[in-house]
Amino acid sequence: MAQLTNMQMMAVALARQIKDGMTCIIGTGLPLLGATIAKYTTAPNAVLIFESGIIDGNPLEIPTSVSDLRLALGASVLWPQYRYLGFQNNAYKKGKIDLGFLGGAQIDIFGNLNSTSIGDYWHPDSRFPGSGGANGIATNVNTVIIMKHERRRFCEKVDYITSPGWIDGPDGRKRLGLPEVGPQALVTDLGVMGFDKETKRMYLAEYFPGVKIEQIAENTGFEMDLSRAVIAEPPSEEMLDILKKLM
Amino acid sequence: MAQLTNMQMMAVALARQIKDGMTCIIGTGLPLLGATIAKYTTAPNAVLIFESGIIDGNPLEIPTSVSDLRLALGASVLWPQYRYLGFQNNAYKKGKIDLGFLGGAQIDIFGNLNSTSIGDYWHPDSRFPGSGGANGIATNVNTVIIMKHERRRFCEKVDYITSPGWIDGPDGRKRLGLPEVGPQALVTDLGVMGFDKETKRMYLAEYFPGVKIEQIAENTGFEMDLSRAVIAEPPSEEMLDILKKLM
Amino acid sequence: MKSNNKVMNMKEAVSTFVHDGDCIALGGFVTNRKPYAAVREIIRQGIKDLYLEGGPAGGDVDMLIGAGCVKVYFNSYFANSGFTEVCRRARHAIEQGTILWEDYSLDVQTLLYHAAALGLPYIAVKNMLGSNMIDKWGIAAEVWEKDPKLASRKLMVTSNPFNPDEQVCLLPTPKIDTAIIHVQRASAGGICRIYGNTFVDVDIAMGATNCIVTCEELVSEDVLRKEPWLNQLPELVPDAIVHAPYGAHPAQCTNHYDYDGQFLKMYDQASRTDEEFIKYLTEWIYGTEDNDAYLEKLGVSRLFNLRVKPGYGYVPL
Amino acid sequence: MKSNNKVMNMKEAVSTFVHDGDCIALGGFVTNRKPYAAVREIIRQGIKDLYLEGGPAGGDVDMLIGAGCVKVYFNSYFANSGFTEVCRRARHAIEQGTILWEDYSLDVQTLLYHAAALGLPYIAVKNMLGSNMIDKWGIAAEVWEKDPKLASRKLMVTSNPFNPDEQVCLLPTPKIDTAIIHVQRASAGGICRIYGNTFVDVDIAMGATNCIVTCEELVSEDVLRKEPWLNQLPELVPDAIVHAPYGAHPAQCTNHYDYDGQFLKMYDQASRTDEEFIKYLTEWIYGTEDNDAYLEKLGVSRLFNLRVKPGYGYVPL
Repeated sequence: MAQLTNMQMMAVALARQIKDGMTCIIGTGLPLLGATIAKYTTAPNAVLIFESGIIDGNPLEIPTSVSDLRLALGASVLWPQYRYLGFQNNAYKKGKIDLGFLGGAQIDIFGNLNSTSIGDYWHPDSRFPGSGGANGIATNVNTVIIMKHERRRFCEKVDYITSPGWIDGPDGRKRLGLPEVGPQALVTDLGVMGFDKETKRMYLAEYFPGVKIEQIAENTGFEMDLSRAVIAEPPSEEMLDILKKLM
Repeated sequence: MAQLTNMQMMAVALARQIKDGMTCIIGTGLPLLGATIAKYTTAPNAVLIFESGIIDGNPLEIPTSVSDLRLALGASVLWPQYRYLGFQNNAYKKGKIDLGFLGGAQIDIFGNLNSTSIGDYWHPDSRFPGSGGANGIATNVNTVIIMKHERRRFCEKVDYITSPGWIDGPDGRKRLGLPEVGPQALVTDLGVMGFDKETKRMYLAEYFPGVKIEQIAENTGFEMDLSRAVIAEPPSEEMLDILKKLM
Repeated sequence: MKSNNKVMNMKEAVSTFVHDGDCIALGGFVTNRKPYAAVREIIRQGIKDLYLEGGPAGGDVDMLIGAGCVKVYFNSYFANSGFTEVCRRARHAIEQGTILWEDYSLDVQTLLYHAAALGLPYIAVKNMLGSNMIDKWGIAAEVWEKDPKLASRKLMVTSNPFNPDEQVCLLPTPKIDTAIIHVQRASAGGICRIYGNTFVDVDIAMGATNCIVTCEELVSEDVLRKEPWLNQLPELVPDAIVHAPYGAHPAQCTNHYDYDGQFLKMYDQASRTDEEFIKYLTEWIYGTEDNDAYLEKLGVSRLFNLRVKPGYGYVPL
Repeated sequence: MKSNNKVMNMKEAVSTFVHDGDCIALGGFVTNRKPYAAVREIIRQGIKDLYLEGGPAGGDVDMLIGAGCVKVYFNSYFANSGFTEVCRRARHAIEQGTILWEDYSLDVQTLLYHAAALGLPYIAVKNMLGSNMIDKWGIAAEVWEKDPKLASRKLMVTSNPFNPDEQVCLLPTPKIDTAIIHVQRASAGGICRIYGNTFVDVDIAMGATNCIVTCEELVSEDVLRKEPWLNQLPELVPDAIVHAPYGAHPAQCTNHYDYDGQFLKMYDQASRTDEEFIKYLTEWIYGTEDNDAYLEKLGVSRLFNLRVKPGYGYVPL
């Protein structure tokens, strides 16, 4: 097991969030990889949907984007974008989407995400692509977030809220008119974070084999509850094999 | 020419409103017949569009409705209804639709149309299908109206405005927030009415061969300007032949 | 989470997803691809007090109203065009005041169903301004306000906040419990393919809480996944898939059959009086146990004669 | 009235329908069916001060910004995903403040284009509430108010008039002068057929005042009219039809070709610095007179190697 990199462990942890039969919105990058692994191993009946309008694709190769022709293979429909977003807008009323998978450049303790820019919005130090589908996903469905675990990314206050998490606690979303869904987990290259049922604050749930809890605390720019952490279970042989083929 | 019925003359007059190359919205019933005649004779390049979403159909038989499979033959697209209505909503800004053809049960001097009910709306003496696509057409494009010329249908005040004409004069539509298009002509079984450029009031433009002007005045329930009326030109032999085949 | 097999018989689908007092919406257009087999089953089950979104309605709405299933009818049009210019049972019910109704233009109703599918809370349009659909409401304002199945009001005229000189009509998105559509092909899991015009079918299917799909052909998923751009609905949308060949009879169904003009003329007569209509219901609906029995009654040669002629797409003269 | 032949060459189409200061919108998605051939011609013609609606943008928007054609960019996303995670020229322009920009979520931008196609004056959504897209505007409120190419403001948060407890975000519909989309098949008169995902293409085509369509194949109208349910646009919508095989290169095009990964990697390098980017423009855009010359430069074997493998729909590993 020693040869598993943190990035590989991250992909495995991500794949574990997808239970068989779930319907999940998948974003570009690591979510695509995690979802493909899940589909090949523990969740062959997961339905993967994408903001490009590709619904229930069955990729044989890892796609480079959510609009990649590799994703459209064996899809059930190729919706125009507005159809997809309508389905997503109605999802929280109908419970038809289980999870959305999001990335970001910065996160705070309530899971609010920045994927827009670092520094002053009008004179940014670093500019990123912006929301893409992330804001809509974060607005309408429960989410799993994926990020690199670095102190500069885990901030007291993000420079720009692109995708709302729990805002500032249990009443934050309701107050702003948002559907009462939100971040369920955060998967990083060091471990898996949960969000407390009552306070909606992030806590450490699992740390990957070989990672020390202190290392996680050092890489987190705010005070996080570490008391509930357990070591993450290593992946099965089957998952390992698939991982090696894909990564 | 004596054997031409008024209904046939009405279909001919209707077909004449459609110039070659025009794009026209066509409603069920007599408009469908008139448009088919036009397409077979003077306006082979007319583009006929329908609220069902059938665009540029090329019927070989007279369809029974705007959704009839007979209409879809050789169409350029079969749009979902919302696409059609979007195209129609934008038409007045882009000038992409030349005319819409409408029917109704009652009309007033400003071309306001009732196709909803006669008598009190909540306790109607006679109930009709309601707007269908008519209100949207009357809202967004210049129209040609088709009706039987009867005194009870040509009223001082219609019992219910289903499709707005010029409302109450030249400023009526603007005041209510409506696009500044409106009724251009009214074709009946007795003749063709126009709407005055200044006052937007209906006037008699043409009467069919065999019809007397007084007969039209008697069958009109309001005071209409008859001073500009000329006799309608009889149809060509070619149009007559087609008419006999179709009616 | 999804179930991979949504196939039910019509009895089960209707009794599971259509209840007394529900708001339902029907697909198709006047005499084209109307979900008649489901309508007949709703009548057989004696479902009452429906809030009915008819869209461009024909005999489907007329039979439901005539059979006493409907409490509120949201209308934009009702005709078996070319056969019955004003559907007679619906007309009678409105003239006698035995149902509540509300009038819209077809454009607005289409857009309201579309808004439901897009998850929009309300829409702003120019349509209906200057018409009595704005100020003469079929349903009293107090009823709109009190009935939990209805929005707080029919509509509101206001100015565009981005352009205060412009007037707009705001309308709240309807809350549809169950949509019923008839399609040509569906898989057991729920992938749907419609050939020809789709009308408002995809919108009501996606805007409603539940969706019953009846289909001409129940086909393998693989066939449908080979050309996903021809499909309209993924497995995620339908809740029940019912195999109902000729399920749109007496309406048309692209690539399959034309309307049954003889039947529509018979219905025109049958819907003239209460007595004749009860006879019609007894013979053609209560008297047929299910869609199979209905088709047997029509007979093989009648059904075969309705099949469309390739190249035309209908039964030419 | 319509003209029956809308075929133009790219030079003519762009010079007729894209002017300095126009608001334009581009179809496609990131690295899929982007109208690159038209983008290259806009750059060749040195068009300036564009208001650019990028949708889910990639190198198309990046090149236009890098080449100095853009004054205002309406953003929801810009990446050649898998090759360049943040498009470098656009990023540079925002970081240096050489363009104006405004941020939206992809959902909202999609819906705004859709609203334009539906003729709706504005939309009400829940998306973007609770985000800084609501209160941190890229373009100052005074500019929104004064610039006649813009609506009076970016957005407004208010309560749903039919349900005052519910907050909604109102956004005005953009006014797009010209949409540019690349499709697989078009007739000379303007009927268009897109295979695979349609993204926002139909919406921008119908929402814009003018529409340029570039196509892989110019086909006879009869072929397209035989299966009208496969077509998206009638003759009434496009204003110019330009035959541009491989017109989406280096992006993908369903049924035709995969993306050119080698080219996208080269572009990733070329877009890192001003110097390298100028070299890229000089070699690949200014240095090629038109799409034919661009394709000649790529060469036959490279183009043939990009052709999708039937059954997969892409070039498998």
